[in-house]
Amino acid sequence: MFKFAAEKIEIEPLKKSLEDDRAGAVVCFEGIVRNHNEGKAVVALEYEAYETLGVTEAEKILAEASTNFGILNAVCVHRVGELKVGDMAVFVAVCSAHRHEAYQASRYIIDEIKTRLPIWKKETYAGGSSSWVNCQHLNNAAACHSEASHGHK
Amino acid sequence: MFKFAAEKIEIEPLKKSLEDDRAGAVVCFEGIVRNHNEGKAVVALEYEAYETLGVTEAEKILAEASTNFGILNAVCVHRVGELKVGDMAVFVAVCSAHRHEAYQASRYIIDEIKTRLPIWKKETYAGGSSSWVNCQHLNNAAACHSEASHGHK
Amino acid sequence: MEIAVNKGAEKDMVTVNVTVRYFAILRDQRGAASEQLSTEAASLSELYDSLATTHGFSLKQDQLRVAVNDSFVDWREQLSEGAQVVFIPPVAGG
Amino acid sequence: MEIAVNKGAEKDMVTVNVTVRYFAILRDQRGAASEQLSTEAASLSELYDSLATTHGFSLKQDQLRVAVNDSFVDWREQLSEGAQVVFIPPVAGG
Repeated sequence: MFKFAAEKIEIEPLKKSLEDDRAGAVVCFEGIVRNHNEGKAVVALEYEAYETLGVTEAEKILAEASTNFGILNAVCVHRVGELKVGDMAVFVAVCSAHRHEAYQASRYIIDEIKTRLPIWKKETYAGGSSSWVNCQHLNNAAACHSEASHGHK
Repeated sequence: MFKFAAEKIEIEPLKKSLEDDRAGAVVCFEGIVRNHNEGKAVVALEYEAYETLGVTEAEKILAEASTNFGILNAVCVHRVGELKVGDMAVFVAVCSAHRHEAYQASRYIIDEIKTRLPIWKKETYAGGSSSWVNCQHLNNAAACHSEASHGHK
Repeated sequence: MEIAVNKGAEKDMVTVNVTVRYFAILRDQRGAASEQLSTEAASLSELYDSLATTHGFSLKQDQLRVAVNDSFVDWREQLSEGAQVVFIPPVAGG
Repeated sequence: MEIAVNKGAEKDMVTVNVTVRYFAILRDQRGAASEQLSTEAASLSELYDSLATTHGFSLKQDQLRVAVNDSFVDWREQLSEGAQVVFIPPVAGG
């Protein structure tokens, strides 16, 4: 199950939904808003998503993880809207009979979520400038939304 | 921080203790009592630990994870006493700036905990037989604590 | 322009009505979250080039993906009447 | 026996008092969580062999590790007065 959340992610109900007597391992990943990115002090950020396509693509990713690693269940929630330092931006929980599959599936899911889902992040830095992460380029900084320019991650 | 717990592991205070503005990733592992092990139905189990040595060795493991992977912090709690199916036996939480280190350190910690800590598990099976896991052998089943004999995991 | 006319004559150039939705930096640069267009563009690729010129989008086509009706599609795909088109800037989830 | 006597004569055989703690299957097989012993065993290895024979422990020495005073040590280590010895069966944490 995947969903976007406009409010704080509550993880207990998500983990409850995974409970299974066959489960021997649960691996949870929490992506948290850091106070810095690529050397700059981040004070706030905003996530924007193309939700209909995002949900479809995320459900594909979860199904792939299930098929590839033989896990019992997986759930993922991604925040949209304004977040501040320390807020959880994304949560992934996987349960499986043994730990190896749970770790592998968890890593697969978050890596694919970050690469494939239509979600964008606008960071606001100390000093007030802001930037759409991964969309700014040294070569055409003048065309960018802010003076901040930096390379792809 | 490592400790043994005789009661249910409460994960929220443990995760609170890890909070750090530099953290971008938190990976949590929960080892859960499964309803089966090596094809046999497990109804209950008991963990016994040599606690003084266990704490020393676990703190070494956490320090190694910190040094090897450059994480910000890690915490681990292992249950002792009687557990039933679905109970959490071990909890590991790691936080780091980026997810790669958190996954690596989490996996390292649980793998080493399982290999190096003086903790023993006695499983009770449907039908009432019981067995110290990893201590029974096909060649000397007569000397074992129960009729159940099976190989090492 | 000559080329466009020739091509139109050869290919039965058609005008289709599409909706384009904009997200993130494209929304900022367009100053709108969506627009409805009548276009003669022969492909999604042509449509983006034309809009990028008009609105001064900073992203090159090879930095984007494109979706039609909530599915990722190929840039060479033709436009169909009533399509909802989304150009997808480099993502940064997680 | 001859050998032991010779060895004792060469090495100044000494008797030391140690505490042995038992866990898990060894505790079950010993029927006790600990015992105090006076032993002339020259090493931890000799001590385990002697106890295994007396109590019928099923585990071979190469399946065990050994700790003295809450630290893992080598089986060849000699016993010191007042040592707390723990034989560590194959573990199964997590």
